[in-house]
Amino acid sequence: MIDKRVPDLAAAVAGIKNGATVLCGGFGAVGEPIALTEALLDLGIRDLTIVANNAGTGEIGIARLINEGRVRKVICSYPRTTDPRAFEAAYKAGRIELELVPQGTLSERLRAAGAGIGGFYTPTAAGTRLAEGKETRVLDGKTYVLEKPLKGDVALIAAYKSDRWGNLVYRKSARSFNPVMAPAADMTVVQVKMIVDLGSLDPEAIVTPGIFVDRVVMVR
Amino acid sequence: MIDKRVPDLAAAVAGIKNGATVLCGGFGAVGEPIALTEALLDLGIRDLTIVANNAGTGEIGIARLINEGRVRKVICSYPRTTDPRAFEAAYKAGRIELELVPQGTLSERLRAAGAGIGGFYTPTAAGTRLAEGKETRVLDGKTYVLEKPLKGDVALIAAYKSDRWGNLVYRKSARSFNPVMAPAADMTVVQVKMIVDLGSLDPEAIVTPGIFVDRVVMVR
Amino acid sequence: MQPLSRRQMAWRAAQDLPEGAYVNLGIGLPTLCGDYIPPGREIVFHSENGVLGTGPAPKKGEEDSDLINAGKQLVTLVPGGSYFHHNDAFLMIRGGHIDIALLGAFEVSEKGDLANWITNDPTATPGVGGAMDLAAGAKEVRVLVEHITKEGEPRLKKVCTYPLTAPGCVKRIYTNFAVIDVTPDGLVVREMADGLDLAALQKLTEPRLTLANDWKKLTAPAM
Amino acid sequence: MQPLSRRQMAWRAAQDLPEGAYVNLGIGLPTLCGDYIPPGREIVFHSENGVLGTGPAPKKGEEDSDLINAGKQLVTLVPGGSYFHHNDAFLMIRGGHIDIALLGAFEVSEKGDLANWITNDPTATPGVGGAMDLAAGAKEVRVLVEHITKEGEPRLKKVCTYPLTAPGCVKRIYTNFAVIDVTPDGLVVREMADGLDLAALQKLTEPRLTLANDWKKLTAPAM
Repeated sequence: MIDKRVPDLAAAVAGIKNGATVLCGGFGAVGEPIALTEALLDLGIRDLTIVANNAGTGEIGIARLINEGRVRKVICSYPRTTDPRAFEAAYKAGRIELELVPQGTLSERLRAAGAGIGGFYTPTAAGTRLAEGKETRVLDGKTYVLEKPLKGDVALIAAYKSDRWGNLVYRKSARSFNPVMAPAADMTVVQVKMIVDLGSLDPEAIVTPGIFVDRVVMVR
Repeated sequence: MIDKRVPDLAAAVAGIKNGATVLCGGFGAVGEPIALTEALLDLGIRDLTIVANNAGTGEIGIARLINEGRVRKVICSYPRTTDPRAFEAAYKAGRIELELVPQGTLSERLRAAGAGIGGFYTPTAAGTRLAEGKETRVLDGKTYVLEKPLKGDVALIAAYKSDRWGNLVYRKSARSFNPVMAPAADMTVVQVKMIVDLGSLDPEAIVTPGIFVDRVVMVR
Repeated sequence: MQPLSRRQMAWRAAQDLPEGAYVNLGIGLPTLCGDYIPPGREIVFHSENGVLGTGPAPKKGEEDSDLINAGKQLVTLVPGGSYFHHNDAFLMIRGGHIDIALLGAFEVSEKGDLANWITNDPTATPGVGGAMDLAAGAKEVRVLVEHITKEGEPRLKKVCTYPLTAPGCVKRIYTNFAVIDVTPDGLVVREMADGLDLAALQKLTEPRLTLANDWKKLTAPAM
Repeated sequence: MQPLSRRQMAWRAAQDLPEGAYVNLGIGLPTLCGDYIPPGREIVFHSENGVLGTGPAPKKGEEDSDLINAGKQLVTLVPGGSYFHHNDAFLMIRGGHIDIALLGAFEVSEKGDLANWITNDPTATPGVGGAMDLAAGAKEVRVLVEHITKEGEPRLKKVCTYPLTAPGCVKRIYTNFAVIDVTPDGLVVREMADGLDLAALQKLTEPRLTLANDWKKLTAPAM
């Protein structure tokens, strides 16, 4: 029997290593897998690369990892979100590295990693500082920047409901980066508000099929 | 008031021109926009390029267009579907051109057109005859083929339900290429079985948001 | 002189959004435009965090913490709205499906270059968000910006002094003093605030301005 | 000699599909494997037309014309199954999310090159479907093929004579005579049908075969 449910947060994050590239879903604090992210602290791991749209809000989730010195680098589109004090302090002190990626390019690089695409040409950032040092190319008369896939060792995902196969549905704008990251890592771990019986999610409305999910933990 | 509903098939296909590249959704005859495709006949247009997974089944839809000499070229992954007699006859007689594209590459090229991606590197077909004449490139140790976007002048789509904004849901495997093609053309026309009130489709389960749709016609 | 207030600027830009348009409103000042759509006009607002059809702020007691816009403000969903993931949100942007992106700016050049993501302050934390995707991908980019800085420096430049968001993307500029189009022949003034003439406006603007023959007075209701 | 029937070949390949695997069954012979999964073993079948969790053919009267597999046969959906569009179907394939693709073949080379989409007949209409995506993208490719052609020609080749579907992708080959692994040291026979020895099997095979020390008899229940 396929059963991706795990009993607790410790089991959910077991095996994640020092130096891992960790994809964290959500947009700001909405859809952020806060419990999973904070569970990394108990693993004692460090030198993490965090990939997320933002770089932590207040003192929870990614911000807490940063405050506790576990994060070496952040790859994100917008570190200056609501209450970015943890990132700002670490960044200004030179304790953390930042790779700034336009939001759509971040999303597309994650998709490429999940979809087996080796690289793609995007018009975004062409002619700007964020394209410096990157290959550009004129295709059909328009200038594009070559971007590479961005793969995680692990993806931490927040969803609304799951079943034991790991099929996922989300709620409103808490969907955001979560379904994009689920296919883009070697291991995908999900925190959900509710686990339902297999077959009770509408097969027309499943957003992330279980094929992309390795572990599911319920967090109320 | 946004209202993409049109009264009949003639209004749905009005304005499509000779030589147009027409994306036709579906997989075989399932999810194929047969009424819309056949409505092209009454426009009197010809020299069409048809983009679809298959090249027509029996004597309906794309097959009928081929039989009536309206199709100059087919871009597809698998012309030898169930009952491909129309295409086979035209092909063997040299009356129709074929561009054969692996199914996933066809889908990704359509997505690229809809997503503003200028080109992408896929591992599919690397080292095979279908990559001959195409740029290949080793990225991160793996060989990829450069593929370009495939854009339609018009996309003909079959869906299950719509509202006046053109939001679409599909039924089971009739989804297939339809949501991929809807964003990939200058004009997207949809035949649906049912038109429902705005707000009655579940916003979590809309597969094709109306932003990709220009005209909707009900075909029972 | 009667420059527009920030809310009046938003009102003015909102009047130009046509029926049926798919529109992305940038964070800050542009977001206010949603409040001033003429009654009966149906416009669909896109939010890059995966919402099409964002509506006004929720009523007290009806807030849903899972429903925010790109500026991370609580919003609502209008009937016909839908949710999708980030990749589809940016497929819409990059693929040219957004009719109008109405963005804020630090500077705009006479060629329509847009600078709105970073200044030249080396101590500031940089952040780009969806700005470059919107500037490169929307069918039309319009800008909503105060004509001069607090220090009185023009924000309309011959060449942007700040790093670009995208070159040559801006088509129309709404300021508190004027409505200006970016054309192949340079900046053309379509509307000017009461009490301004071209010479006065030119003094507040770096590149050369041309006055449209059919220019109008820039007005907005009191608010 | 006791070669396996086509259904027995499908049975044999099905026994090796592990619990919890995501599996794509190619059109034709591989599709039959779905009928022979050992009871209690949960395997999720992927169909490239946008279905995860395809089940057996529908009962009479319960057919749904909107629910087909890649071979365009009517199927059912198991509890936990889901529908998605072609792009996500091929994201699963190309992105390495399919654990095993079990495909048919015209020829397989000793290096694991696969030829299964076109022969050298210039009068035949070509068709590729999802074969190249599956061969290039699945985590593991296994092949189900009759050992020799009707004319007695071996289908296991030193070098494929037909155009390739993908180079070096096949890991295991199930034939009516044997189960053979493609290894860096060449083809290794894991199982042989009753009445065959390596010399006899070698005569029906172009590249050199090695017999595994722990080789077994290839058997399947009567069906």
